[in-house]
Amino acid sequence: MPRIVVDVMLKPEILDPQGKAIVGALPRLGFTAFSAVRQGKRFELTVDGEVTDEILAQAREAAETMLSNPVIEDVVNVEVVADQP
Amino acid sequence: MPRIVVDVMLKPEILDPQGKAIVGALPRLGFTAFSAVRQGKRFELTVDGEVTDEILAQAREAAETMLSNPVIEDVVNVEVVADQP
Amino acid sequence: MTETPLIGGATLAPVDARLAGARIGVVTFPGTLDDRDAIRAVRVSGATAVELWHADSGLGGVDAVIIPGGFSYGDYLRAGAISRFAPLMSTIIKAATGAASSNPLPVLGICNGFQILTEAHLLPGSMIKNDHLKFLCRDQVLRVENNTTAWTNAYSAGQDITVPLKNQDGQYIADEKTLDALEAEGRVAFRYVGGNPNGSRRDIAGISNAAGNVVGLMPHPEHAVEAGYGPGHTGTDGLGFFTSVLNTLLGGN
Amino acid sequence: MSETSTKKFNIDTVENAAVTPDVQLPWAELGLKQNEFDDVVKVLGRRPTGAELAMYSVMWSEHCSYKSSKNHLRQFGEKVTEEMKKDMLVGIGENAGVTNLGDGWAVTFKIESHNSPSFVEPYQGAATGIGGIVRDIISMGARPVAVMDPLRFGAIGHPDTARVMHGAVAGIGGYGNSLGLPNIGGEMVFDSVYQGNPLVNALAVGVMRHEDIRLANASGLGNKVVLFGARTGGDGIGGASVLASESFDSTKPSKRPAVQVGDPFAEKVLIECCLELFKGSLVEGIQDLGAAGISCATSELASNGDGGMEVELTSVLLRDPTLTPGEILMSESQERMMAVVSPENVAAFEAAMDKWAVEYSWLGEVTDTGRLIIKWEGAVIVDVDPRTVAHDGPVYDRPFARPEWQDALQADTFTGSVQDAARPSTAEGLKAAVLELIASPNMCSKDWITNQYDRYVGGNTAMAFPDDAGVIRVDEETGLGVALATDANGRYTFLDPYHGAQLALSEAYRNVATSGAIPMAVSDCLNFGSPEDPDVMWQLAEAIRGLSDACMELGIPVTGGNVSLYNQTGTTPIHPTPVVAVLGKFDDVARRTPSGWAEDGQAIYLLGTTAAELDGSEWANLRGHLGGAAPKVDLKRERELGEILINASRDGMIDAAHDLSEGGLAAALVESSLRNNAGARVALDEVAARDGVDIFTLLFSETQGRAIVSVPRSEEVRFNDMCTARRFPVSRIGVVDAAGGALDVQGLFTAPLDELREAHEGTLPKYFG
Ligand SMILES: Nc1ncnc2c1ncn2[C@@H]1O[C@H](COP(=O)(O)OP(=O)(O)O)[C@@H](O)[C@H]1O
Ligand SMILES: [Mg+2]
Repeated sequence: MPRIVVDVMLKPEILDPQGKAIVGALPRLGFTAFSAVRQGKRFELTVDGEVTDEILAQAREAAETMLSNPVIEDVVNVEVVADQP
Repeated sequence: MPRIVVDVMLKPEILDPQGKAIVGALPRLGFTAFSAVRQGKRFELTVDGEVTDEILAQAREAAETMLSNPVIEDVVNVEVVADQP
Repeated sequence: MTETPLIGGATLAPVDARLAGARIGVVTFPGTLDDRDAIRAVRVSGATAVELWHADSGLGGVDAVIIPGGFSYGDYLRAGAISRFAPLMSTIIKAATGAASSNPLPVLGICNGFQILTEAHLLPGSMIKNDHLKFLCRDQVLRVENNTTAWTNAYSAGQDITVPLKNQDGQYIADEKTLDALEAEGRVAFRYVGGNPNGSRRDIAGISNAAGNVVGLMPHPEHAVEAGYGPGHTGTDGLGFFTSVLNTLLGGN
Repeated sequence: MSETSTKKFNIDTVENAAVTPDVQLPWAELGLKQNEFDDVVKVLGRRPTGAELAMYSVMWSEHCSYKSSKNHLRQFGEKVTEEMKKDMLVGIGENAGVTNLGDGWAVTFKIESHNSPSFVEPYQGAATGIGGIVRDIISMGARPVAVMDPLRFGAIGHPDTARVMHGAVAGIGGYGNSLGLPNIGGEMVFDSVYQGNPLVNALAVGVMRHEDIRLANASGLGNKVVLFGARTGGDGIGGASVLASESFDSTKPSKRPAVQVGDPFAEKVLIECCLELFKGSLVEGIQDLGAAGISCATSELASNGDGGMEVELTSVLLRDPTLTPGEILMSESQERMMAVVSPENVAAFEAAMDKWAVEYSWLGEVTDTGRLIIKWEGAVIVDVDPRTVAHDGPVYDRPFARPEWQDALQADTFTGSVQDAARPSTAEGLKAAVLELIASPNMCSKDWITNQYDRYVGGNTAMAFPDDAGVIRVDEETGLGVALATDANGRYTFLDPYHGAQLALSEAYRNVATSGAIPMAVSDCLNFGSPEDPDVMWQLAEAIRGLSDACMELGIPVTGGNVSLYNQTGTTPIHPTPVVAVLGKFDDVARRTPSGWAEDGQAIYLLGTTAAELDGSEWANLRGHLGGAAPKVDLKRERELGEILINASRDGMIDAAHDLSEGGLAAALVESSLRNNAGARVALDEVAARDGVDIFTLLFSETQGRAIVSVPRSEEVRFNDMCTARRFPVSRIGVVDAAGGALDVQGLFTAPLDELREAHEGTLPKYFG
């Protein structure tokens, strides 16, 4: 079944404690290439049947109203992904 | 600066308590098009300078060893995204 | 500053020199919370507690190690995920898997310590968010399913004990094959009784490795060692963990 | 603006300000009034620079300067006897007061509000509320040992209440649990007056040895000033910077966070790191960064010290490199501290930081000029007398007057009202009323909240919710410890601010004494509407007068607190809500008295007498009535009751005690039965006859100065003798029936404990899941 992926990130100006802890830990494991890390959320919404425009619009609205907290987060991506085995 | 996005999801066979709560709440807000929801993590790793193959390999390895726990999670995506304004 | 490690400093007199000779290490990571409590529990049992720092790589000659509860690295990323890579953990993993000796190091992981042990793959499975998605603190009844491990031999098999439970990511999960194997090998050490508090598979509260030297559980025995400060104001059911390891170390078991 | 520009900003220097007196500054947007801005100009003898304006505007705000309440708050310092000062090691004015516990131990505690951030973003608002109050406690040199959280929400069924409730409780738990601080008590009240203005107050308590007490001052010429902890971001300086004139590209102002996100892990590490600094005596002075950030820390440290201070602002480590100097000074980023370190301790200080992986930067040093000088790449952008920033802010004598509606409100008593017409009197009616009461939003079990809080961590919690007070052991060898309770009744205070504030104190005092501790000190958080409304200002003035009078009479000083004003939606203020915290002391916490009885056959006694006081009660509230007179305050009686409860605990005469407050005797009987699932048989006719009230009134009246206790058979004579000797009214009303499984009010009704429990515990899960 097709899925709609919604990506939500903390707004850039908002402190991301998790990202901060990760970027501090990476070099200790030898991963030195990254100067900053931010952690966000990825939602996969399964649709039974075809993804119509109407359904995509619903996903966008759900992303803005429920899946993200507009006070601190941005919806950075809403996209349809093809069915996977 | 370019970023590498790493997406991590719980393995399909593991029940996702957060996704379950969301899929239960969506219809109450009128979002009836979705039969299942899963919540995962999205990491954005910032790279100072160019994303070389070596750096991308580092990101992949970090994704497998630290950003995900292979017992319960899958790395579903590692990709470079262009700089944003 | 005056030396006041606890709010006072637990200086319970060692009752028995033999016990006091047993040195139990308690690991502190940044964000560890229950290290003081674990140290107190060790002292109450009569042994000597040794503070261990995550960034060191030596174990200071301790006879056993407790990885206490808390929110190491804030539980950011995943509970225990960042701590698992501390230098001291590499040493602990080596000593606990006993590749080099026939006496593998007894290791107890409590709550966040349990999560660290699963992230380190010393114990199978993992913890995810409680099924009700909330932090839950309550007095919890556990059944001791296996009383032959290094940390449970002071209990009788099937005994019910009450200790505090307090966590957000306490739902134990593993694939069916692993769960079946745990059951078959008697490695389910504790099960929740009187209602599953978080959705853990098969009501599992704690497990051990095959050798029985490594035990991890979500509830907190170290919070039930002193009358007046544990469950129901009187409970001291947790003390058995700390006397068990002394049995093991002193050859009583 | 001058042309002395750096790569990034047009920097408004002092030199520049002196020669450009006519530059328009956005003082109004920054919240200053014309007269206040004129004062700044007068103080400086020139116009302020942008950076100076930023500092004055935040430090002279209501929140930081207490300009509307200062004249009234003085009474807390004035109405104190020598006796009350005896154990006060540090009084009002410092980050938190310090009270002597004996044996070289001291305790510090304080309560603060984080109300409006918690409405905007409940999780983060409440979380950072806990973070802020805990840093106040650390900055005194103490190890924090517990937190509490008095909460007020809108109507339980309102659609927005669940959002605030879920977020605030999860935030308090998320932050406090991660710090390893047990939560030991608090409050929860639902009332539509708090709909647009929930109250999230937070209390923290810490302990230390006397020699470890630290103060916020920068003394000692040449000592170094260091900022450590989290990096400075644009938190708390508003969506768009009004100091945009400073930014080099004013066409594109950078985004500033609308809310602050807490990082409890960073704070936990900060706590441990500070304790290590204290242990090694590595800091001369220390100050937390809360509201007004670096403006507050530098000006307070400097003005409390013996010289001046000079710092280079570009040394501040930034999370957001686009911040202007003014914004850096105003930023309220969390999890930061500032300290003064002598040069010989610099290396040891840095080693402690490195051990805990805490970032730090050396900003400057203590001088002997008496000035606070702040530079930006060497150019002076602030040159002020720090006192003028930190202490000499405006003070207003705001007009106040008893509201014209107050008399009518007080005349509208519950007794005889329409709502009172159907007062239950039959056995069945009374039982139903009891069930309704204990299931009601304010009287129901708070487990849904408190189960989300870690009460065990630390291993020193001798008592916590739902007992009357939280009790923490301080010294593991002797059992020396403290008890804490917080209380406030907004309805009482609305009916009568003077007495309402006293009732808040009475109840907190009574709760502490009921646990067996000797009350010692008070902290308060005054949550009120706009001080510019004379009605509200009267409520505030009356509450402060009432509270300070009552503290004097009870002999316990206010050691610190917080004022939160402008809690209103439009022109409708919240009920005046003076939350009062009382701290008590135990020589040995093993003596603490829990609220539930357990032992079969023990006698149940009611201490105190009951009058017909239903005005403002929970019962009247349930019936939708608010009017009349608040219950009578009787501080002498509270004191006597306290002495009895403390003696009885010390001498082992009682096994359980529960005070009577909201919900009266009915609530207390149910709560004491449910605590350990041990029922009771009680007979009330005799007391009702003695007090001249009907059974309904006896059960639901909220007369103060009362408690129920359970007494072992062997102690009954001694207990009775003690009460009689003190001429304190006492009556044996029943016995514990541990196995009976019911609360049996003889001659009236029997309520099975299961039924009571279902009613009591079902409410919050029903509304909040
Ligand atoms: N928000 C809260 N956080 C922690 N404890 C709470 C909270 N609200 C209520 N409690 C606890 O629940 C118990 C009952 O509350 P309450 O009836 O208000 O007590 P009291 O009438 O004795 O002041 C007390 O132990 C109180 O500390
Ligand atoms: Mg009470």
